[in-house]
Amino acid sequence: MRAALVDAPLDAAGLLAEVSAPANGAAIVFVGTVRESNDGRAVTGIDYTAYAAMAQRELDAIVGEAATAYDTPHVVVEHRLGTLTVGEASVVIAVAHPRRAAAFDASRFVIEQLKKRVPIWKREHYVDGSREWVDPTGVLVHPSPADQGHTSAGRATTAEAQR
Amino acid sequence: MRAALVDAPLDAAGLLAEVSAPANGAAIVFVGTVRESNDGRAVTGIDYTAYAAMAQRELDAIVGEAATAYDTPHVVVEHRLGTLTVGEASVVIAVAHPRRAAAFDASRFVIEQLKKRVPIWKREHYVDGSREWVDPTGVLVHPSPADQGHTSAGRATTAEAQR
Amino acid sequence: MNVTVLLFASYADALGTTELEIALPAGSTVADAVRRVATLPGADRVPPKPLVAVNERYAAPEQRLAPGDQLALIPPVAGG
Amino acid sequence: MNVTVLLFASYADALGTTELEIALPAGSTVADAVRRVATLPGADRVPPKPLVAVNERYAAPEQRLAPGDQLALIPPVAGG
Repeated sequence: MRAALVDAPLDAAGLLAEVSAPANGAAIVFVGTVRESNDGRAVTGIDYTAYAAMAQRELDAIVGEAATAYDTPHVVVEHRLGTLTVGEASVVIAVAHPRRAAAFDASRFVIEQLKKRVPIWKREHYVDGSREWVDPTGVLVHPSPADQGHTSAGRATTAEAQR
Repeated sequence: MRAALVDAPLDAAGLLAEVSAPANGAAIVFVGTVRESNDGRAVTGIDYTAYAAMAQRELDAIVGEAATAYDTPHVVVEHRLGTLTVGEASVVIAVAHPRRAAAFDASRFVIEQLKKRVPIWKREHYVDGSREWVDPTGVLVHPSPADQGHTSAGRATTAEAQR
Repeated sequence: MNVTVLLFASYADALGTTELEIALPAGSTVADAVRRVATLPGADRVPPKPLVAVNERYAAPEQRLAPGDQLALIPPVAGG
Repeated sequence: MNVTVLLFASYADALGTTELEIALPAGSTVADAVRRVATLPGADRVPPKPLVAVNERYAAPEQRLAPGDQLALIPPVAGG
């Protein structure tokens, strides 16, 4: 059971090894990666930032809740911070369990909770050079100072609630 | 989209790389491993055998169905055959998709279908040296000739429908 | 007509072979072939209505067989 | 009493800083602190009722603050 915020590329195979144990019959590795497009716009990269202390606390809580709810100590999550390019992994979740149904459910629980409550933010870079904070709730996101081409009314970024 | 029966150790990281693509936001790797116990008996290893031609055909059909149902070409499954020790991977399924919900569902679809219809069998090795074919349907499995200590009535192996 | 019967796992152990040939009247079905196999020594350890594949596809008991068909008796599968 | 206010992502861009100190009357609540922040230049680009954490835990608007508390205004999270 472990959670970490990391500045270096994530190692999915390492996390898979970390949760492996002879009592387990199933392991699930979930990898979230930067997509080349979002909401119809071509994306070239993403900056991930966090309220690090609180994000760590929330991630620790989530893996603890998953371990209790699904009765396995083999739950590990790592979230990357910094600037990522398309295809790079932003989050890896590894779960192992004696039974596969619980492994799937625990993995799903961790990613859904992470997206709901961990204070991490992302700013997408677009092909036109602009950058915008992503707001999965769909309300207006205002352009950052680097984003001079837009008015302060910005544009609605409905983002993805489902990536 | 690919399915294979293989005689060598499976490479989960390789399958993850195989399904990765810039359009995808989520990848799921499912790894099924040999557990140290089943149905209360200590297990030391498992022989996997198959009706190879038909198993290949069914695996091909399953990944095709998953690709169609979940609208992604990024579905790969490998099942190992031969004698495995505890902790070794018997099956690896890698799925990637733009959206995580579909990736989870497609992964789950492949393993459930595989367990239901692909003609692969396993014979567990127990610490007492005996070996038995596993019957997930829970009806009587008769001991193999190597298993002299049991009567021909055998014992009920309810096995795991849920590993 | 002759058809090949493939046996696997516990069924192969029961009948002591992985493959055999049986001769059946023209027009015979999967169920007819299964009943023939049930008369062989050791077949008491195969259930009366096993899953069957014909030419690598699952087949219903009433499916008619053709000369040279490859029948397989499929024990309960346990992959994964 | 003084409390620290942490700002992140779009809220930090809006107010042009990641951290500030505000002085509040004793007995003030999270909602009071948020109303104070709303008077600052650029705060028109922060919603009137943002998510708030106090000392790294999500907090309700009516929660009372203590001197030295660390308040954080939390933009819509987008991890994963």
